[in-house]
Amino acid sequence: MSLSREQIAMRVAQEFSDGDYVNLGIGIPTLAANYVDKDIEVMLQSENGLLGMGPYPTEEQVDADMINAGKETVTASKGASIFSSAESFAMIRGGHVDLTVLGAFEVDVSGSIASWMIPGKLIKGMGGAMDLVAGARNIIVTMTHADKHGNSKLLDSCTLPLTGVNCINRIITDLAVIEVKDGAFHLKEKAPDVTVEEIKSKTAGKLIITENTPDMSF
Amino acid sequence: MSLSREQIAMRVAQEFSDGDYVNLGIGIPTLAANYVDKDIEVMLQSENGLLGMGPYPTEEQVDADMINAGKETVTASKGASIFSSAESFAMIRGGHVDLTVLGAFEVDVSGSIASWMIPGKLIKGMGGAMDLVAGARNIIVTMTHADKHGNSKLLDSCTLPLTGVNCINRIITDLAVIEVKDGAFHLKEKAPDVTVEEIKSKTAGKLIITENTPDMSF
Amino acid sequence: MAGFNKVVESYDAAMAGLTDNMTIIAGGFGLCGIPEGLISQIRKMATTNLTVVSNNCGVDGFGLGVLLQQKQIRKMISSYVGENALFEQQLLSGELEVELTPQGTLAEKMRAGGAGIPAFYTATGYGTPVGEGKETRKFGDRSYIMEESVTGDFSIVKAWKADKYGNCIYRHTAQNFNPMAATAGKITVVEVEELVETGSLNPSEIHTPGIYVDRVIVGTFEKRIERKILTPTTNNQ
Amino acid sequence: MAGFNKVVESYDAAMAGLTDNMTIIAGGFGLCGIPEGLISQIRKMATTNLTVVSNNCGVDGFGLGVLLQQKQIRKMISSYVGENALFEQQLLSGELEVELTPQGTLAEKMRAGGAGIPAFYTATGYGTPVGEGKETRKFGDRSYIMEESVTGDFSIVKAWKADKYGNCIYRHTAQNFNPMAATAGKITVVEVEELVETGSLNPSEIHTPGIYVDRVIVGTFEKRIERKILTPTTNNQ
Repeated sequence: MSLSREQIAMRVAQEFSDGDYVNLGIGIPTLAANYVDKDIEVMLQSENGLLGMGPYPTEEQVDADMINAGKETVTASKGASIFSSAESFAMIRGGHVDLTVLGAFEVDVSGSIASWMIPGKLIKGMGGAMDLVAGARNIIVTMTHADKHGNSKLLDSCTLPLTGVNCINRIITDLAVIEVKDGAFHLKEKAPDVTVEEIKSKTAGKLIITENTPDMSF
Repeated sequence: MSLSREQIAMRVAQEFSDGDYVNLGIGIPTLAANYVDKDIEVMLQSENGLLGMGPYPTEEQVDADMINAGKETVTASKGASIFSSAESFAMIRGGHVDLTVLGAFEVDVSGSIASWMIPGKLIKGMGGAMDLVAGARNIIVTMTHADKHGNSKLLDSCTLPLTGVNCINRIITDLAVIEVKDGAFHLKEKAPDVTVEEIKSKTAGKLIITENTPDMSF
Repeated sequence: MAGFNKVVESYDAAMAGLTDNMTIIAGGFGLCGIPEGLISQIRKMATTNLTVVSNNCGVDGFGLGVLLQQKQIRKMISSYVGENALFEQQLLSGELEVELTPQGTLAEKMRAGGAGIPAFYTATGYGTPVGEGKETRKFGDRSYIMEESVTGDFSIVKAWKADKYGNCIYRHTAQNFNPMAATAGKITVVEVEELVETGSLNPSEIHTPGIYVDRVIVGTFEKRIERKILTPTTNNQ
Repeated sequence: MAGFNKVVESYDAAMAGLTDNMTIIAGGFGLCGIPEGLISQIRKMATTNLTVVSNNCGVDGFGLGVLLQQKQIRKMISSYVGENALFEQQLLSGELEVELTPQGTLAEKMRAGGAGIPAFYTATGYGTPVGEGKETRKFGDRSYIMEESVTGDFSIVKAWKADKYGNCIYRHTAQNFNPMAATAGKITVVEVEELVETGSLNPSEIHTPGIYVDRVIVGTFEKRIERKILTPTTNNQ
């Protein structure tokens, strides 16, 4: 069985280390915040200008001046700081954010990512995604392994307009954990009950498999 | 009679307009702050990171954390703001300071200035002078018209290493007020009791004199 | 003697001098920290052919979206414009042009514009459509693109508190693009929730020093919330 | 679980990892806002061949000047170094190298280094010895030079208050170069007058977010005054 959104988020949360500053994109990445190991602390960066993003507010806490990069109402956690968007992206671009997790349409074996634009569809804009993938030290993509037509999203070379080049370190999909290095995808873990054959068949780009790929554990 | 330092400072103060943000260099420029017309307000910028520099402190007010760009103890005036040196020079470089007044060794007819380095003498550094002359909208130099050997400091072309090129608008010396434009010095005012002949003899660069040069008034 | 008193009493005075074809730099992120009254004034003035530099373009009927209704905007420089149906229509019909700019690059372009830095290098967008037609350059073993700064004829900014000298502080994440916008306009107008006594703000806590500000107007704000998300009350947070 | 607790208990721990030939970025302007204890620790460690990026080099016997006494500094990148006789001697004897950099360019080089901007253009220094050997370029009708950013192996910073997460605020003009220095070091060490409870600083008033800070140490400071000038007491001020 492929993983649910929540399971992907749980696996993403295992990538967090104690003391990490983490930027989580909209969707599955944001869910990962719910599964942080109780024994570690991470601080969430929101690129509009907040370091130390807390939970969503209660009705009483709602404040129009307190939102996250997804334009959702939010709170600040203990030890938070708030600053301009220029400072926020100085932080991102300067490599001070330890880990960024974001979604994508496609990733290729060189670690390039396409996530913001599908030609022919109306363009909404890249927001902060291009800055994030150019800036963070470690970048993880979460996405389904294949699109709804069964086409692989892990390619030898991205076909859609890029968000960034040679920047993705790791991909966590509904089927597998993949490391991207040396021009190939390296299968590190597979979803329980998913076969290596299925992962192979849904990975279009060069895939390197070592014996006895472990199952993800939750 | 050539002007005293105080008289030069008094004449400089006449250049201030109500609402001006002004950066005053060390020496005569700083003295000008004592002669601001009572009917106008100016705010002094100190490039280490203070907008709204007040008077020197009393013994009780002295604070090691409150200094100006000359490293002197100072106070903040009402409505002051304090910020980083990067912000301070963003302000300067971005053309937000209305007027800068500073000293110089030489100025030439193209408005270039030499003020920081005499070859053969030990170099102390330019501090913020190069940023100031590249940044302010209006730059006035105060200096004696000639050096102690009688050599003119107003030249066709500076001989010393430059601080900035084509940036000086006005020169106020112990003898005259000179406008710098169109590749020449233009005599606008002379010190009382100083002859146009003396000014001519002490100005090495191209000098344009119109009839009836008025005396400076204080 | 006006001195440093930058307070104006009417929106007409606040935006006086705005004409067709000008460039406006606007603070705000989504609907958070936007100069609501100044935007309404621009709508009232009906100036057209404007270039607007702002991270977003509001929503239909609120924020900068209201300027789309009257077709006052010719070009938007933004990072994300996915919230307005009207935007989409005008873009498809060719009435509106958009220059999509990564969010961090946009923030830095404004800061650089205000700071007298004409251009800078960034890795953001290298190898992507954003980098097309731009100069690239290697520093060390990494490739970068050159981005030029932006400045505007007007900047419109929303602050929380300001004194009459124009010293501003912003509230929470309503800070966002406002401090950079404040530096990058030939004329910077700040719409503020509360005018405070000059000298009452701590000098070291001022986000925008008054030197950047030309006019201050006290506004009233609807502060519409774009996505109100609440914490599940049954959870222990 | 250390979490975000960056407090170290000894100066040895604060500067652990500093070795010969490293580059140190130091906050402070003159003797104002300098990390006195961290400088003393570097003297104690006797690391040599250091490159120090700092607006000034202290005075003889205080501030960064103490590192000159032991000849620990090979190169200074500064805007003004006119306060030390020792500096002069070592410069003339060739033991010390200096790269004079305009004050604003130096501040911006540090900020750019911390912000991942490898280079920027500035009008400062164009046509002067500072511009020699640097690329020039016209934007509009003005000429600029390209300046590259600086980063360091260590940054040493002096703050007024910090919490254990490393969030810092600076006092008055002791802010100066400290915020930029804090961003530009691989390891940033902050020496602070007062450690405050995490959560007690207003998030919008924090000058340096803790993300830039690796270590925090509580110091005691002499805070020597370089030029004590008093207002004439007989005057009405």
